Amino acid sequence: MTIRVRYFAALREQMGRAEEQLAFEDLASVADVWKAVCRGKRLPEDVLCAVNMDYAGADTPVKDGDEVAFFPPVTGG
Amino acid sequence: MTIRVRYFAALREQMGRAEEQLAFEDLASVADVWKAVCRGKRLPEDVLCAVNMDYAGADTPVKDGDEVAFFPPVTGG
Amino acid sequence: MLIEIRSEAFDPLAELSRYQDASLPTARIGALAVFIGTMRDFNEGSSVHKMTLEHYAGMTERQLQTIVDEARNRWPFDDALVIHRVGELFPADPIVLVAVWSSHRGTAFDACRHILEALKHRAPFWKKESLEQGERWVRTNTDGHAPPPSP
Amino acid sequence: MLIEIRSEAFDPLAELSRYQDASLPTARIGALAVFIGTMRDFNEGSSVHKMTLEHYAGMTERQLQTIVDEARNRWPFDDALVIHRVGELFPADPIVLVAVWSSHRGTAFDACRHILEALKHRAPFWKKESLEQGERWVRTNTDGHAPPPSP
Repeated sequence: MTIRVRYFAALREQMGRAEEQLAFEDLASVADVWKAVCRGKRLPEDVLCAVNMDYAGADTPVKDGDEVAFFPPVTGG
Repeated sequence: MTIRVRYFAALREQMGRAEEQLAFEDLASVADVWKAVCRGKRLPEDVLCAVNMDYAGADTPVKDGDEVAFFPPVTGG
Repeated sequence: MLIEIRSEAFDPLAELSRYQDASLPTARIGALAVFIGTMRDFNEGSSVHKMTLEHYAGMTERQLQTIVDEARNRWPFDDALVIHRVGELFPADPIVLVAVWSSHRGTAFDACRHILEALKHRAPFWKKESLEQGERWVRTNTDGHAPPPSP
Repeated sequence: MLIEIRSEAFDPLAELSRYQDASLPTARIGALAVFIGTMRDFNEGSSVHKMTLEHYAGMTERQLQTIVDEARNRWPFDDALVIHRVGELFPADPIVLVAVWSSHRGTAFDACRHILEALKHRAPFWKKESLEQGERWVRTNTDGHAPPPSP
């Protein structure tokens, strides 16, 4: 399966990249995606997640072709 | 003593005049002014009063030279 | 702070631009809340082709100043602009503009809404509507906090 | 209903005029509530000479549409206009415009304020401030319901 992972704002700078493609077989949830990109670390509480541009939780399931995004609390307006 | 009495909106039309000068000796309050102009009738609850352009009640005292106004509920904005 | 009674039609957005450009350090303020009320061509089931707004000159300005001062004591905003029409109005004519500038959005919204409600309840203006069947005085204001009941 | 993300400076009052003149039967509507947020030249005690607004293109539009739809279900207003800047901003540049037209003033105020608060909490925008000492990401939004604590 392939997952497009995107990072925004301060998290993008911390990760040193805006996006990447993951090709693993065993990514069941958003938490799994985070672990895959962060060498096994747990998803911090102050990182927000979206799957296909809708807000998602750590246990939201992911499937082949999904776009998963991680970002800090939003500060628009 | 002389009191300038003014009427606005529907009340002005009912009274048939926009203002008048009262010259009586015994006008102690807004209620007295109303009785003087309305032949002894009591001040109705839905008539608002002002003395010198500040909202007033029936028992607000009046003195020589005051401007007393009577009008219906306001409907601006 | 500017409070004006106008006897001629006015363009609220143009007035806002002009006031802001002339007197406000917008880079220090951050938030602007605005209300604009416009004459409608119907009310209580009747079509209205003209409205006459009467006011108590002198008392109106005095009451509006008190209302704006009270609001500013309660919500310390930076500036406010209030313009209200009197005279003969036609459908789509602006009736009232209330604008509040503040460094905080909550303050701007609260003060703007408060000034509008206080104006409607305390400023001595009266609306008379011209209908096909004749004229009628508007008797009371609608409630500002909830939508009117469905027809 | 129009929701736009702009990468160039915009004039909120001119946009409002244009939108209203082009698409709205103002004689049937009566009430317009507006919020305009502007970039300030200071924040949390530092002077800010530039701001960069990043957004998640696609998700932003989707979230804003959901927010406006939700608000309209709760407060059945007539129309709304939402414009938000992204890119490089300088002090006094408008950041956000939220306008709601309704036949009822309470509805216009409630929906306008709700859309603004929901936008601040859910639309994926991020502000980075340029100070003399360097850059910093804004970490959280201020509360919209009460004034910030005195300095």
